[in-house]
Amino acid sequence: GMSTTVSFNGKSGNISSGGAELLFNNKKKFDVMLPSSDKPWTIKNLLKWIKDNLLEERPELFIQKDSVRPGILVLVNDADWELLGALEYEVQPNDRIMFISTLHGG
Amino acid sequence: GMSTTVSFNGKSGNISSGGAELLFNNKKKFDVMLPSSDKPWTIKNLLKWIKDNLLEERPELFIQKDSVRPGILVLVNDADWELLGALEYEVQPNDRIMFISTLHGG
Amino acid sequence: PENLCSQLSKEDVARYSRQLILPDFGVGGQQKLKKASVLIVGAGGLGCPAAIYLAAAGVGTIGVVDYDSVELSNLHRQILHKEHGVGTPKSLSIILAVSSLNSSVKCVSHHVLLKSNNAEEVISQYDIIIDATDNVASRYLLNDACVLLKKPLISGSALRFEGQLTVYNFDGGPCYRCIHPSPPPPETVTNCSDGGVLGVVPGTIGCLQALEAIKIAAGLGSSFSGKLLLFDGKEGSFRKITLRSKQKTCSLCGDNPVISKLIDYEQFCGASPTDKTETLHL
Amino acid sequence: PENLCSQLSKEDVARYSRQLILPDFGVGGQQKLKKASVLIVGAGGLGCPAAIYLAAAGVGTIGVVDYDSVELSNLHRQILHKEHGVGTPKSLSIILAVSSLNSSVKCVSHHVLLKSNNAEEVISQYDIIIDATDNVASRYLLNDACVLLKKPLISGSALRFEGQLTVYNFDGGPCYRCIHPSPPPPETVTNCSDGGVLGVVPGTIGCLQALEAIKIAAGLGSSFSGKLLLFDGKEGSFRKITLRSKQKTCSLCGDNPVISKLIDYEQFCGASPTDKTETLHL
Ligand SMILES: [Zn+2]
Ligand SMILES: [Zn+2]
Repeated sequence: GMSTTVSFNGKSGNISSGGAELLFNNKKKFDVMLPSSDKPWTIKNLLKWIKDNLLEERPELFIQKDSVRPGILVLVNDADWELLGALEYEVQPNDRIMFISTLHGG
Repeated sequence: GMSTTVSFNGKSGNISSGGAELLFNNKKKFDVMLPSSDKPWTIKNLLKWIKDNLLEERPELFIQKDSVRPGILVLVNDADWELLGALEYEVQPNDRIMFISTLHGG
Repeated sequence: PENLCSQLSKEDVARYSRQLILPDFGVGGQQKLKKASVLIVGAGGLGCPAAIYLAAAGVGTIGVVDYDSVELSNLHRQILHKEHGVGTPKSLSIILAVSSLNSSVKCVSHHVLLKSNNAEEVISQYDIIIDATDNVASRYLLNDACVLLKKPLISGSALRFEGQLTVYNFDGGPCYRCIHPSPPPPETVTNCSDGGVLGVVPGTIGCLQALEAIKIAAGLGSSFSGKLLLFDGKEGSFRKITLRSKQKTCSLCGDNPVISKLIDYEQFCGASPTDKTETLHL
Repeated sequence: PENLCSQLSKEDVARYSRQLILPDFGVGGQQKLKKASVLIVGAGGLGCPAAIYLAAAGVGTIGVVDYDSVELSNLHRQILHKEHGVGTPKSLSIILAVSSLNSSVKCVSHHVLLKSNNAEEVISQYDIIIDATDNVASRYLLNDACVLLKKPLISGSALRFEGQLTVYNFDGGPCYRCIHPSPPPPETVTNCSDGGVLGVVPGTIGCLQALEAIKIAAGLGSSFSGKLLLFDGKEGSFRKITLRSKQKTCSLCGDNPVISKLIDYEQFCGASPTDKTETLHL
């Protein structure tokens, strides 16, 4: 699969990975309970949390310079995260976050 | 198109027709405000209301014996109405009702 | 298990290498395809793409049923036929195209009009049935035969810019009669000759029928048992609907079936399976 | 307008009759198709279905670019090639298949490796470009050339059980660089040779590319400008994503573009467009 999803229900949520799922120990979907925090859960902070808690190995294939690496699209509820502020977007309850690997084969 | 939709927001809603839209004066989608009523808005009552208010001509191509004619599928929020009680289902605010004509060509 | 590779030839390994390295498919999936037999009923806009992708993938035996011959007006959507083949039987035309892509597939042309008196004999020879027909009577006939013979039925249809796909009688799911106990009034049925169709719409649905057949044959299950895909090509939209489950009251697959053999489908539907073409004058 | 029928021959009317009666298409749509030219870059798993459905529909001129020759391992997904054609140039192989379905379509085979020094010459001859390539360098090359030459680009891709589709540089929507300013690290890119692909997955996406090309050519617009279709064949799921709009900061199509001519895409991507096949040993 080419997508990993985190979707949030209340304080918990889920992540799904796409192509990216190879980095996530082959899991396509995560139901995640984010720890409560003083700082808002921006996607920037979420990426850090994912790196520390979900990525199995070679995190540089997913994260580069505090953002996702080129070739991965981040979707918030089926919309490109750039429409919502990208790294600065604050994750809301019930949001579904997907990471999509762009495909190039044909 | 093969679908007509009624979706309901609050007391209003919309209908979409599929294939059926030829019966609806070629409109694919209706945003509808149902009149307030003592009786609940079951799909059975809704069909009657549609027949009286939306159908242009030859209603028998849409409604037969108080139900939809064979070959039309009724969907409530992307689920077959049979899963929800069919004619007896009470339409809820924000419901999206679709009428789908089954296709047979190939 | 013992030497899973044994049944694939060296040429198979070269030809299907991109499938053999597929996770969840692999050598085991390829071997299952090679053993499988799929019957495509209808050599038209749905049957063409279905046949060629099944053959490409390496389904061992492919049967094609059609009683019509190729007409010029078919060629905008029936992509396996050829201009110089106008007038030849469609089932033969498909077999020729399929064989030139993959001669290792066993292809069988059934140049017959499938009816109550011959359907079971043909269908019983295959594992999986693809409904690529264009009329209501044939759809009930295939459904009833598949339920009686316990075969999964992958049903596709298309008209104008729209297509539909579902899988009947598979994995405990409903049959066509569970969803449609009564046939539509004949005057409400539009075929592609009368309503028109953009060729690539049945093209897309036929591909998806092949995909479901491959998944079922390879043991991966189907995504469309009890589900209906609605494709609107003009909108570029795909909607997946949840259908009712298998109905206990179904006259065919229910708890007390009243249909135990094939019936007269022309009479039942008030219309025949022939889809006669009128010449268009502009 | 004056005698809209004039440009369609009697044979055209017979052949395309099912499209001529289509609402929102009709004679006008057919005439626009006949005048249109579409370039398909890549004669592989995406290019084959795209080419045959464009030809079937009556697109006047179809160009096919590919520098490879047919290999046996292509035939599980590249359905226009033939077993006896292994070793022949793919672009030629497609042209032959297309012509046998519809000899009235003008077909042009471009047996070249598209690069910075020849891309504009080829692309400038066509109205609509289909990206049916299989590597990152070619995708940036096509995108840049299409923006510089103001052509819509219908981009498809597939890997394993999944496919993606979008339309760039059309109707005020974004280009590939708006979405992907930087290329992916080469070690993160998987091609079909290494990752495998089920043939009918690019088959489905190639059909949808043809559909969008037909809609654009016929003046019906596209459903995938600024939208991305995610197709998961194993799940049978289709998801349509809203992409960011055209970016003012885009280095190519933005307000202050810094790219005004084609660059060295192998260097830019750190990888070449050649997609070499390794033999699979089991
Ligand atoms: Zn049943
Ligand atoms: Zn741009």
